[in-house]
Amino acid sequence: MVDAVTTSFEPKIIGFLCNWCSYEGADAAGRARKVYPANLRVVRVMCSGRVDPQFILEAFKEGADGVMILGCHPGDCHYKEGNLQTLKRYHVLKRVLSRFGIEEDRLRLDWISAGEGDKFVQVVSEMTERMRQLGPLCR
Amino acid sequence: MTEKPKIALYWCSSCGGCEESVVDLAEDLLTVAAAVDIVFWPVALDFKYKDVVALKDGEITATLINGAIRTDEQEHMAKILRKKSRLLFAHGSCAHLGGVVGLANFYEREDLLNRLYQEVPTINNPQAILPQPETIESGKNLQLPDFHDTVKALDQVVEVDYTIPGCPPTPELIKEAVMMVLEDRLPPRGSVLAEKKALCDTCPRRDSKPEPLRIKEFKRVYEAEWDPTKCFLAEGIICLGPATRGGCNARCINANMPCRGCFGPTDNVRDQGAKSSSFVASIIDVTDKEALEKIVDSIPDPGGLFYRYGLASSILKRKMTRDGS
Amino acid sequence: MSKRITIDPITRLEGHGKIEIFLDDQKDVERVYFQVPELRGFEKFCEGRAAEEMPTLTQKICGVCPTAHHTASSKALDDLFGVEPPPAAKKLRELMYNAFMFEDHLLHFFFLGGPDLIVGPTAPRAKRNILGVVDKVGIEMGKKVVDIRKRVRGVNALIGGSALYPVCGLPGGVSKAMTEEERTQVRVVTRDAVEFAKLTLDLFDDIVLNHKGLANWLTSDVFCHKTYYMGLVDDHNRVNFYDGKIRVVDPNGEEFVKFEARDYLEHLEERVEPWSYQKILYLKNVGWKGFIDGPDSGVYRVAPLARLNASEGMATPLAQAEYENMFHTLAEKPVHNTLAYHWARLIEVLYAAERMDELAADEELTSPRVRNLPHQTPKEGVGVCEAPRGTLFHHYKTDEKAIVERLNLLVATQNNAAAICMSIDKAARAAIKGGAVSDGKLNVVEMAFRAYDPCLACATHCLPGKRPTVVMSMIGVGIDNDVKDPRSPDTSGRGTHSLFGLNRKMLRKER
Amino acid sequence: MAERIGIFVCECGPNIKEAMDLDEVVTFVQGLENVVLAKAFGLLCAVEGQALIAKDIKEHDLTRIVIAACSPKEHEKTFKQCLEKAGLNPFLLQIANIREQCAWVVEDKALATDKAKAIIRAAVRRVAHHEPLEVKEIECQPHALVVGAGIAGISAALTLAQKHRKVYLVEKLPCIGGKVARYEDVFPSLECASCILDPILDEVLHNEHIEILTLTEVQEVLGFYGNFLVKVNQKARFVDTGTCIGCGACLEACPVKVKNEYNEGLDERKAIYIPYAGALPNVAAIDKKHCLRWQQEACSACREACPFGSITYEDTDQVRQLRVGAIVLATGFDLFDPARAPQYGYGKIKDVYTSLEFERLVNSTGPTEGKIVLRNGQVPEKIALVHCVGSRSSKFHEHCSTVCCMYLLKFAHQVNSQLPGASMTGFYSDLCLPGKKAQGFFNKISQEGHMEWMHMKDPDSIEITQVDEKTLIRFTDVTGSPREVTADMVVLAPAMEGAKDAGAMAQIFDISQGGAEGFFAEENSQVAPVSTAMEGIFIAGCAQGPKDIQSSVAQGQAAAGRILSRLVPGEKLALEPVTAEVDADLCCGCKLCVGLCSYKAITCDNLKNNVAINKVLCRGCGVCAAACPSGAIKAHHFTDTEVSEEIKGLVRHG
Repeated sequence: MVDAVTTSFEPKIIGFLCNWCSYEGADAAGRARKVYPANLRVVRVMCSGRVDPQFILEAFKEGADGVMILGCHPGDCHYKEGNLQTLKRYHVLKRVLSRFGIEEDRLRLDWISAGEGDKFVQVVSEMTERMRQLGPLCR
Repeated sequence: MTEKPKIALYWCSSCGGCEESVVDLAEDLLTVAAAVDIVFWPVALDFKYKDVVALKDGEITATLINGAIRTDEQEHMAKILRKKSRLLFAHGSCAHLGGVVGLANFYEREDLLNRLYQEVPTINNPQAILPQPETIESGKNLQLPDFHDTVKALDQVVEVDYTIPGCPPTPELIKEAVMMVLEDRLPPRGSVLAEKKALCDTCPRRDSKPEPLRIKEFKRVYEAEWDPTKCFLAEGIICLGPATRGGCNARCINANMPCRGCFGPTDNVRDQGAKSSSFVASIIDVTDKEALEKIVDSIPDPGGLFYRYGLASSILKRKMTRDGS
Repeated sequence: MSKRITIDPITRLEGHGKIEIFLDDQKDVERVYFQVPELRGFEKFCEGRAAEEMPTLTQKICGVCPTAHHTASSKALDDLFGVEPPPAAKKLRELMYNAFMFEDHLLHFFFLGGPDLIVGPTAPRAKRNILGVVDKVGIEMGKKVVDIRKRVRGVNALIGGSALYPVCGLPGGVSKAMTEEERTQVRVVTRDAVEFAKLTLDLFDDIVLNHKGLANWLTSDVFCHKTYYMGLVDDHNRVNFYDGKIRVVDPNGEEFVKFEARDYLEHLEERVEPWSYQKILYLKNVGWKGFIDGPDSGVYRVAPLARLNASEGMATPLAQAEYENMFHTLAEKPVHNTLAYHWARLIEVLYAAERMDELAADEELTSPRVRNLPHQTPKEGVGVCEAPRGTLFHHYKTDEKAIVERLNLLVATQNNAAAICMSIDKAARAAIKGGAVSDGKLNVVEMAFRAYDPCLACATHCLPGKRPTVVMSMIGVGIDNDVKDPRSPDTSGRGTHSLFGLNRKMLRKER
Repeated sequence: MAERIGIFVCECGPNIKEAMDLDEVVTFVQGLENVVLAKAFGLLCAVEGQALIAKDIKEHDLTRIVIAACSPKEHEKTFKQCLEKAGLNPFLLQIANIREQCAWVVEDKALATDKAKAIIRAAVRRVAHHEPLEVKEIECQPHALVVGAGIAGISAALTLAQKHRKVYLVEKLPCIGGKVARYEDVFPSLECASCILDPILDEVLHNEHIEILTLTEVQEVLGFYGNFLVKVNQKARFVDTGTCIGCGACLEACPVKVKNEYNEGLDERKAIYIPYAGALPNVAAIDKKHCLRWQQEACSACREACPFGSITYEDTDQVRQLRVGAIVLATGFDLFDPARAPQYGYGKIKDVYTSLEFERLVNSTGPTEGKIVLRNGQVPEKIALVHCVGSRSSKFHEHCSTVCCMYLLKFAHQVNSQLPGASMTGFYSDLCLPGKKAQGFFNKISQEGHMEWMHMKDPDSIEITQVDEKTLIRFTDVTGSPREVTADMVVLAPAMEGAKDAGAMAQIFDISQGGAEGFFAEENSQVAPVSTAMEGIFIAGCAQGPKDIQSSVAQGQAAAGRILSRLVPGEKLALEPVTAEVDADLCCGCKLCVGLCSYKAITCDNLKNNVAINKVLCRGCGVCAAACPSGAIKAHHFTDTEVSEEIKGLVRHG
């Protein structure tokens, strides 16, 4: 559903990036001068497992139109299994968010390793595009 | 002789259970009432609105307000009482968190009215009549208070000094709160006057909780019988005890039913529902996609369950709306 | 602009209501409006919730009669999942339910509506309350009231977890079994309850029936409406609070229809008035003809008198005798006088006590088997029970995962809504002439609805139940309704102190 | 009192400066709450830049610092030191990454400017809530744990002991020496095994720095390099090692006979036993599984027989907590079970043996005291030696076990010297003779004669059956034509696999196994062959892969070398300051966090009914804090407040 607003609308996206893989991945994209949408704002956490659902709700409340959690690929977590905790929380929270009328796509969980600068760029671009389609999250 | 402290009680959008909990003070209420002047209690006394207005600002020592805020009238009264009172207490889950009625925030005001007055199977309302704030019938003007789109907890319309939690609060807690005022030994402003720790601390089934706690499937209370001595979570039945402030005497647990969170979150938690979703997720013992989807889908109505009492005071407070209301 | 008299808030009832009386140029009553000004919309926000949460969720509609909602809801779940509770579970539920009816009815007779008759409709305001009642019936009786209510509420707590908000209801049973020791304790209470109920009826004889002035009220046309009556009856058309079929009799007492709860949609319909949040129920197959009585108007009544009118007797011996006695004394069936609700209510108190005693005597009560697990895929369920204030319907539609998609609640007082409006109107016309208004006269107007013991919290699924027990206890602490300054000496203070002390016992926290 | 925040924006030469309007950025952040100073500078990481920061901290007594520059991955350490020098706690710093995640990835200058503002605003809001953290240090633990007292483990232990390191040498069997101790001779030198091994074992047994724990298994490992906490369980031996001299009187007395696993089940032992003659330590042990006392029978035959009163039925298992800095896993190998490949007839045909069985057969301390005889006691005339049983196989293991060719040649030599009349047939598909000695050894043994070679098409193309009294060996030769040979005795060379309990070990030590063959995976097969992905845990000998004694010794010594070079006594290990902490006043003891910690850092005090987090074990991932339902766990430096302030800074207005 693309409505008139979205053409001019630029979404705000909060990304929680784990220190060891995804944040490195983002830096890698930077070092390679890979241009991607400026809509993303990054919060660095040691492990994606630190991302408390309260943070995500707060991001939506404070003005984010979309939220991403990016962590190490399963099996590569610097803290062994932190990313799996996030995976479980993500699935539960998604169902809670739908009750609040927040579309499923507004919360995205993905795995990005330190080497995957390209994937990072791709994920951010997809997310931004999708948020443009969904339009602003009204509060 | 020195003047007795003045006390006021008022109800907003509530069911009467909180009033009940005051009455349950029984002879303690007698002690209290002997030591104070009750200057306003519409439920019980004939003091009217004007009597309150007549009071000086801050003249009332303490006011207990129960019920959530949904109408202008309620918000207006809350503000007046705040002005007239030195101490304002949120009394019961609805004033504290929005309570069960806060669940209405998952829906639009219009949805409520339409459901009630047009959709229900028993209704016969061809002209789609809805109750109106003002009706003129053959020159007679009748008013009804309009009600807001969003249910609010008391502290969203006025500053609240202390909170007595629970649906309803136990008489012990109410008594203790009042005694704190009378004996001038109140804790720091903003305190919730119950246990500091979550329910598990005082749960009779505490010691039966396995370590680590891992769940492969969630059971709903109608689907299974459970060991009445074991931790509900260990039995796969979602209990909000870990995310809920203690002080209720574990009354539901003692009736062999799981906690639903009426005492609200503990001090450092801003969103009881979010924390509940987090801890429930963390005890899930599967990570492969299908199995995970399956077990998560088996949690009945996560939104309504985790926000049973706390929706109106949660971080998001209500359903996000297109019109931005 | 016509003169208006407003009674706001009306007192000594559960819930909030207001009465607007409009006078014509002769200062006679032209039109009376009975308004109920709020709602919370349980019908909507219970959608999407898990069905098994309904008994504990819907009871928050009202802090006064939660047990009624809890029970109707549990029964709706039985129906939804197609599962019969084991005998012990049914008996536990019914025991809890009758205990609730017993104490709630007593509450009304001694603290709310009763005083109108016991101390007299136009007695000074200060006397029209439990305090006046105690002056009249004596402190000993007062002690007994307080004590028996406390102990019966104890029975509630024992089964439900909390006397206020029971949590034991599950599809196909209850969450907790009863032990033999507990049953023994309960039996002591139920025996005393029966004795007390008899005592109360004797009292009614003495101070109401044997008092010409008061007795006249019971036959006065001011309170008379020839309406239909509805109530739950067992296989022998005897009154039952917990289960049975719904029977409706016409103004002449002939059976109009008898139906299963599940079929309620074929028989009942509601309408909306723009000046009230309360919806008004009427008999669908007679139709809405306005606020009028008679066989052509769909207006019907529920609650104690209606239940007795709509039945052919009581299922317990003592209550049956009282039942016959009432209809014999008032020499008509159905009885149309609204004030007879008070009498009927006491007969139900006796029935509730006797039924409790029967159940407590039943050894099966302590069977450990208190649940049957459902196996059927849920779809739709209706539950009904007789709340103190009338027939209560809970109706749920769910998806196959038992998540509620639609629900409909017909609550006790809604059934009486039309009749209440009519009663108030009629009483006002009779009481207020030429604009002469007095507290006593206005109270006559209030009496008209008070007899129904309406619960407006329920009626709108909304407002704070005004706690009559609170009225009582406040008097207990020496504050009189007419005396604005509570510090001023109150002659009745002493008597009420001891009364209050007992009140504590009665209301001590359940465990 | 309000914080005094200083913001330093790095131009990073042209990198940041040209990507955005820095003046606008600086003016904007200047106006943020608590900010007393904001300035841009050419290159902050340069000496001048650091000097500037230090100077401003002092001059303006700044209490919090935000540095808007490159990724924290680049220079956070640099700037932390800079704060420290200026007398500010290094954790009162927040880096705003406006290079990698802004200047370099946003083309539009205006957008880049906005994004930079937001990033810095977030850092400012966050840093205001930072708490000073202290980096605690603990002294590293120089002691080491060696698991497995075979030749590899022993070599590691001795090498460490030479540098006076305390070594716990843990062995699950009652005796040390591993497999080698059960060989008669070793290839290619054909020296007698005990002649080279016994002096080494003796050295181990009497080394003051080595504590040998026999009958002991590792149960749990916590911690990290320099600071491991290892829980071991030492099973009761029921014989006092101090007084028992291994005279064997008890063995005579014991009424219970069971198959002797130490002779590969070829003979029997008693319930109280010494694994094999010459097993060290030379002390008996009671096998609880078979001893009558644990079958509720009142037997005390051994106690009565013992002249030294060394029998201690009262013994119980002892659980010990060992603190070590590093660990060597030398848990050795087990043989592929030939019964899994029915084509070899093993277990069905009575004179088909595995190589280890044959080792015991030819061993003077073995079941036949070294005589090569058939089960019926007769001397074999024709002996078949079968290579690559289950290895280099399409059905079972792909790998070559590297030593089979050599030890089969050794067997040939042993047969030759004991039964000059016997003839031998070697069934092979390829010979593996690498290194400087192997080919010579082959040539030497070949010259001894009596050896016929059968070249199979591949390892799987052989079938051994029983035809009346004869054992018939059918195989497809290298040309593809079927052949038949008979033999009295068949010796199989089954593949080497990782020890049977290697899987369990891998779990306990949290390292991985290479594959189905069960050997532990090394950190890097080329340049880091004895270390694992788990820092501080090393592998040596056949636990790492099939190898001969020489290589096993080399690996054991290599592992020890790695430890000695890095784990220096007195060396300090900095503890992670970013850890989680429990507020005991809020913790309700729901214990949900306990199972979530990958480092077992959270323990529950059931008396106090709350949990505590071990600061040494915690790595600060914050998983527990996110899960704690009552907000009782604080994740330092990533507290709820700090993160939520950062979020607000990032998304609020514009």
